[in-house]
Amino acid sequence: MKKYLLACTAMFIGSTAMAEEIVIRMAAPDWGPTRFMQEHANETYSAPSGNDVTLEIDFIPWPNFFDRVNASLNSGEQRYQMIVSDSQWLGNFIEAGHFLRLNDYIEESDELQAIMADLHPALVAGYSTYPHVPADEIEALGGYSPEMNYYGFPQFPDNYFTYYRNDLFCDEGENAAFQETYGAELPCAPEAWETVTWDDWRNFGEFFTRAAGETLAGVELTEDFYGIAYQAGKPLDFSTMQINAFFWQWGGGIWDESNEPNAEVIGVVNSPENIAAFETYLSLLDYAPPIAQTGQMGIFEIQDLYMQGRIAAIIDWAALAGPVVDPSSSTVADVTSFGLMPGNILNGDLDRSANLGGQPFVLTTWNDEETIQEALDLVIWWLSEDTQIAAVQAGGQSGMMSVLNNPDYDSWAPWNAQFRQSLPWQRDLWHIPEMFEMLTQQQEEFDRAITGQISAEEALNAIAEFQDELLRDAGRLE
Amino acid sequence: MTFRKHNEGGWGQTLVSGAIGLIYFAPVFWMVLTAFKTRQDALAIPPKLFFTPTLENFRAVFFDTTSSGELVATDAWLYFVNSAFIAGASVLLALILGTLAAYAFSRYPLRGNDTYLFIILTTRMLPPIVVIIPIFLLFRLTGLSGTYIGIILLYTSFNLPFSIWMMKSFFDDLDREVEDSARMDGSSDWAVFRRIVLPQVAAGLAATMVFALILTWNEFIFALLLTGTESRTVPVALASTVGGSVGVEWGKLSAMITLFLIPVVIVTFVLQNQLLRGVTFGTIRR
Amino acid sequence: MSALTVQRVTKTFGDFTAVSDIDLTVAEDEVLCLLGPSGCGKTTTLRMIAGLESVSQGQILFGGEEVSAKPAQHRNVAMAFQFYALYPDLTVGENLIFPLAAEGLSKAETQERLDGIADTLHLDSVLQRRPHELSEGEKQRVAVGRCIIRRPNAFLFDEPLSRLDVALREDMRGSIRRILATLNRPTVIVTHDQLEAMTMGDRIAVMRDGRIEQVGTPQDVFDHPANTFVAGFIGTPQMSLLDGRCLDAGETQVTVGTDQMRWTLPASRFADMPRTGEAATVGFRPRAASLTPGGLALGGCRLVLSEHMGAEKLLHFDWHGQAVRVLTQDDAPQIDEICTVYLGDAAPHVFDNNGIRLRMKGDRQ
Amino acid sequence: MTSDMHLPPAFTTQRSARGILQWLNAPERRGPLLVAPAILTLFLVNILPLLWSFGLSFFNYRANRQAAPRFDGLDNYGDLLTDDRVWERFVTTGMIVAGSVGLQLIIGFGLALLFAKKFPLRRILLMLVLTPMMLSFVSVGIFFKLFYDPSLGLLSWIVGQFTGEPFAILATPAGAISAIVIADAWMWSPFVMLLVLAGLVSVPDYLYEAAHVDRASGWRRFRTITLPYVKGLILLALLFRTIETFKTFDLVYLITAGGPGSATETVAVYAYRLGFQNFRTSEASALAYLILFVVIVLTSLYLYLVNRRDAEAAS
Repeated sequence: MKKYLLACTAMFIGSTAMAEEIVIRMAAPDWGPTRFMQEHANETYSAPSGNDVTLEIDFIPWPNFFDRVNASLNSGEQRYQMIVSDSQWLGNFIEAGHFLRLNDYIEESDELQAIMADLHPALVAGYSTYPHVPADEIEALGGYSPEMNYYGFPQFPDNYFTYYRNDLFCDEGENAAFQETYGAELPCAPEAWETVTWDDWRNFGEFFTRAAGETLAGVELTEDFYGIAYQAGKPLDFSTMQINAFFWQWGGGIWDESNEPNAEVIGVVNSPENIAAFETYLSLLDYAPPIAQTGQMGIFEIQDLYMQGRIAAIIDWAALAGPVVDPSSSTVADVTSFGLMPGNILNGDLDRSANLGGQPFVLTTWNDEETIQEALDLVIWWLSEDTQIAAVQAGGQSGMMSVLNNPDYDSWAPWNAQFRQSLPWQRDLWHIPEMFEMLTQQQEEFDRAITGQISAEEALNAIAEFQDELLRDAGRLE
Repeated sequence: MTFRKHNEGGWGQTLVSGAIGLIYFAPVFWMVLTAFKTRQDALAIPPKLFFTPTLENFRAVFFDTTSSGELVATDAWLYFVNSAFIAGASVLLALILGTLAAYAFSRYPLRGNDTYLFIILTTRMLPPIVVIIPIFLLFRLTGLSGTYIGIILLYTSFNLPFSIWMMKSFFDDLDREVEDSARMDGSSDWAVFRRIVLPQVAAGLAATMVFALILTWNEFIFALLLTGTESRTVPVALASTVGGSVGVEWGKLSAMITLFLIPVVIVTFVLQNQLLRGVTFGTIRR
Repeated sequence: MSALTVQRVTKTFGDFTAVSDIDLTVAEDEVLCLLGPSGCGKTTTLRMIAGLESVSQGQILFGGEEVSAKPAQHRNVAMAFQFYALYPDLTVGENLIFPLAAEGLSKAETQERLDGIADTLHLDSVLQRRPHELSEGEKQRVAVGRCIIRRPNAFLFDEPLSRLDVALREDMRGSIRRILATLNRPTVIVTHDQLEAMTMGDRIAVMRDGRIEQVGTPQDVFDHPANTFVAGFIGTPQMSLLDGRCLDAGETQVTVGTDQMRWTLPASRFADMPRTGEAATVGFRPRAASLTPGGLALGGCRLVLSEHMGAEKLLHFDWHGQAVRVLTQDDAPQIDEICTVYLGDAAPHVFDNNGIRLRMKGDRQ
Repeated sequence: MTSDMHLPPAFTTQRSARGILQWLNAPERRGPLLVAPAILTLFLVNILPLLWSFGLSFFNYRANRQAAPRFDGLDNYGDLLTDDRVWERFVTTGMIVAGSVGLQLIIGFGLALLFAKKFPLRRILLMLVLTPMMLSFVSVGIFFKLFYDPSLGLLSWIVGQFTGEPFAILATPAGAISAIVIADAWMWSPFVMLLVLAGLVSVPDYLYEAAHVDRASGWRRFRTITLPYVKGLILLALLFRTIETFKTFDLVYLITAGGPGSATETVAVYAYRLGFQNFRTSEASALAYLILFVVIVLTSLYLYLVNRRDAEAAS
């Protein structure tokens, strides 16, 4: 209603009202998807309201992005109208009063409601709701529902899957040798990966780990070659993201923020399922490159090693897939295919749960009504079907189901099929402000286990104890 | 027939120093080499000393290719200009203020001279991370955030402790007799300072300038937080080559490092003869 | 022990020749003074003997053993530097015994030597002090002490007294002379003060522009200066040198003079005869001249300046554009007064057209 | 009337502007006059924020909370001192400081002696040795992390030539700490060399000549002449490198991120995590002032030791 009122008053003042000059300044990480957004906005965006609206993105290096945004917000600088935020940061900045609750605005805008309905539930859960509402409940409510608080929209959704060397996995000699020892076929085509379990993954690791001098697909190796690898690093969240997948796939899980305060930590975080899952995760590191022992094997290290042709298969983010098929940066660009991440047989069928990645973008709370409207028009423009399609074709990703189900979607990037099939399995880390402390401590304990200083159980017990005490202090646990 | 004077070494000395110098320089040499490599060559094992060089990385520093393929200039040249201006201004300011203060601490000691000096030193002892929020608020209240003056004043205050301590140790070492005799010939305090004292501490001035420049030129965290998009410096741009869709854009990073190294190398090379020129021209030592 | 020999030594810095082709020999117990104006190469020569400068050509021998290729630390020479070069962080005592470490003396011997030097140079009271707490005189004595405490192949002194006031210089000259006499080592002292050279040196080598003008005992150099430069340099107050011409060089008489004055001397006195018509210079010491008539007369001397030298007065006359100096006890005439200067019966020195002194019979050989 | 009121000369009414200048120019005011601009800059831009965060350390202020900060007195300090994780980080930092500063002094001094003599190509070679210091921590951190990579790194390739297997220096706590120390020492030894060289160059030649004439051995020349001259500058280098290395952050954050476990987590990284990741701003400030206190104790120890040795030597 308010919007129509505004529109009428504008008419009364008469058309002589000068088109106001509004600058929407957004803090964003400095990489492909945000550079595309700026370019595309400059080229194609013109504000439906007739105002002269420009989107001005302040590109900040990703490793220091949090420090800059955090300092800016906490100092009350009120510099940015919109901010690209990691999904886990939502709780912290919402409770600090920096991010704008959008329910009223969505209430009034059919387009925004349509968008909310079209967004994949997993992304609405991870990127927008706070307090966190799990994806299945959102699916049950169907589209927009005032019972939930909405904050963010997807700027770049992300999830991880398998990159593999199709020249090795489809080599007859290797396949014959593999069948002889493991009695199973090597998955050559991407579809073949839909039935791969972690046991198969271990066999690939064992089979393809070769010392310099041995032959691989008929070629003598000059350097050591390794079978498998996934993220196992101390910095940022480089082990939690993968280990959470194991927890969920083994029926375990992390502290459930959505039914605070009676979700338990002890007995959940260090449950037998979690311990078994974590032990499997650790055992699979034996076939990874030696950097795994240093606890520094992050998403970029396995990407580098893979692109230099030193690993048969790795599990990494869609955001990092581009350079792997680009000959100017990867020595294995034309022999790389993508498959789904292996899963675990849980209660009969293959569970492929994984931890959601990517970033939503949000509005800040200190803008006047007109700026908020202009920002929301920008959101509508960004999440419109043709903009999203252009984004995906430029190497980005979309969270809109209409785009994902577009028949040509899989053809726009070799890994789009895998991204699309992985999306329903996505679940996210906690969003509460205490996330930072829990993550840092958890990463440190995981790192001790990865570097062999302590056992999986000891690590999980230490984590459970710490989180239990922390959440009780924070009043999120009775 | 002849022998070498005690402070002259021949080519033998060059060999020894050369070998050690090259070992020490090797990592930097590798970084500069990487600037001319494609990514595959950069990470190749065994390491590639001989490869087909490419200038692609230097182009990537100054030009981006948009999705439609045409080249659009990046702000890199602006960052270099900012770095030069901010570092230059703050080093000079720190040198002037520092040297004057050091001369006062040495020749006109105040009551509690040492406590002042120690307090000046303590400003360097805190990890910068912790003072970010207060400095941020201070800059916002005074409207300095995102401005050149703000960051220059901040860097000046970072350089002052070293400049003051360094120059004071040189002033203390000087022989007062020469100054007194000049004063007796009737030259004013200012003339004594400018004509007698300063030339004798040229080595100190050079060392202080080199170190202050290096400290300011490479400063990152405050540049990241306090400079706006227009006054941003190169170290912040350097960090943008990390954490994108590929872990580290090794070529572009090395190219920026190489380009960013050149001004400091030139300044140090120019200051070198001040640095290495002894101060012994006949003054009677202690 | 043995003599110190410098054979045909030359030193060039780029295209500048600091020292050209000099020969010197210093006997075992002899003190040789290198005397000359600044920049004449005396210090460079000393540094070459010490091994602080390498030799461009020629050789330096200690007792017949060639050391030109050896740097200072292998020559066992002791040197006192013009700027003392005291080790700032050591006490006076430590400075003095510093060089003894290389002589491998026992503690007792070291202490003994230290006491000896401290006593002779009156340094006992300052042994614990640091160099910057000493007076110029004390610094200078420590520098000398550090030199003569040793038993080296040779002692070298670089302007040892130049920084002292006159009284101190007087006292030090005497005591150094006494000490050196007891040590019988070849000793070379560089100085620009000819009085210092005359008192301290057994022999003096007068140098100019890198060459040795004359080597001889103080008396020789004073009485028979080899050329006009040495004549003008040695002896205070300075000898008057009058440019003239050899008018007649007969068998019995030699007449030398200018258009205002003629000087006839018995030819028999000349060992070397001048040649008629060639230029000649006549020199006489101020003490040899006086205002009381007698002997050759120089008319028309206008008094320019009268200096009080304590017991005597030094009168500066302008004689037809040439300087004439007279040292006298009686009272001085008025400024600008024209007087006649008489040379009495003293025989003047006569120099040929190259400034070389003509030897007289009866000169000491 | 004013003359007998004993007003300080500057404030008597007849004083003209020129008088003020004269008053300012008087020698005893010369000291404060020259020092004022430097102290003013330092105070405004550096000391004021320091005091602010010092005050902060007595509250329970959390940067991401709207709640008004509550005065906690010394609780923050108490918690930190009783938290063994903090002691662990101080020990780690101590090891890194001792290792790195020690190595820097040795390498720096050695390099300085090497370059004190004049020899052909000296200036170019000196430039080569000075370059590591000219790099930013970010670039050194990133490249050394690659150098230390067991599969793609130069170190592992070189070691591999002898041992045949990949060498993962970052796998063990001891290896990780030495990796940090090597990177820091390599980067900052030229700083120590620069200072020592500035001292060596100012030693008058005739002292060395005298020592040669006195046939003093290399060691005695060094102890008697060289060392006293550069002692002041070595202290300065020691002082500054200790202060800077105690704040090691970038190298640890980039090369090991504090790992393996928390083996290389320095107090600066821990303060960053407290302040910036866990939003315990007051605790981070308190920890920073603990660091400040430790560094002050350390540096005053240096100053005391040297002054005592000076006093002893001078007595």
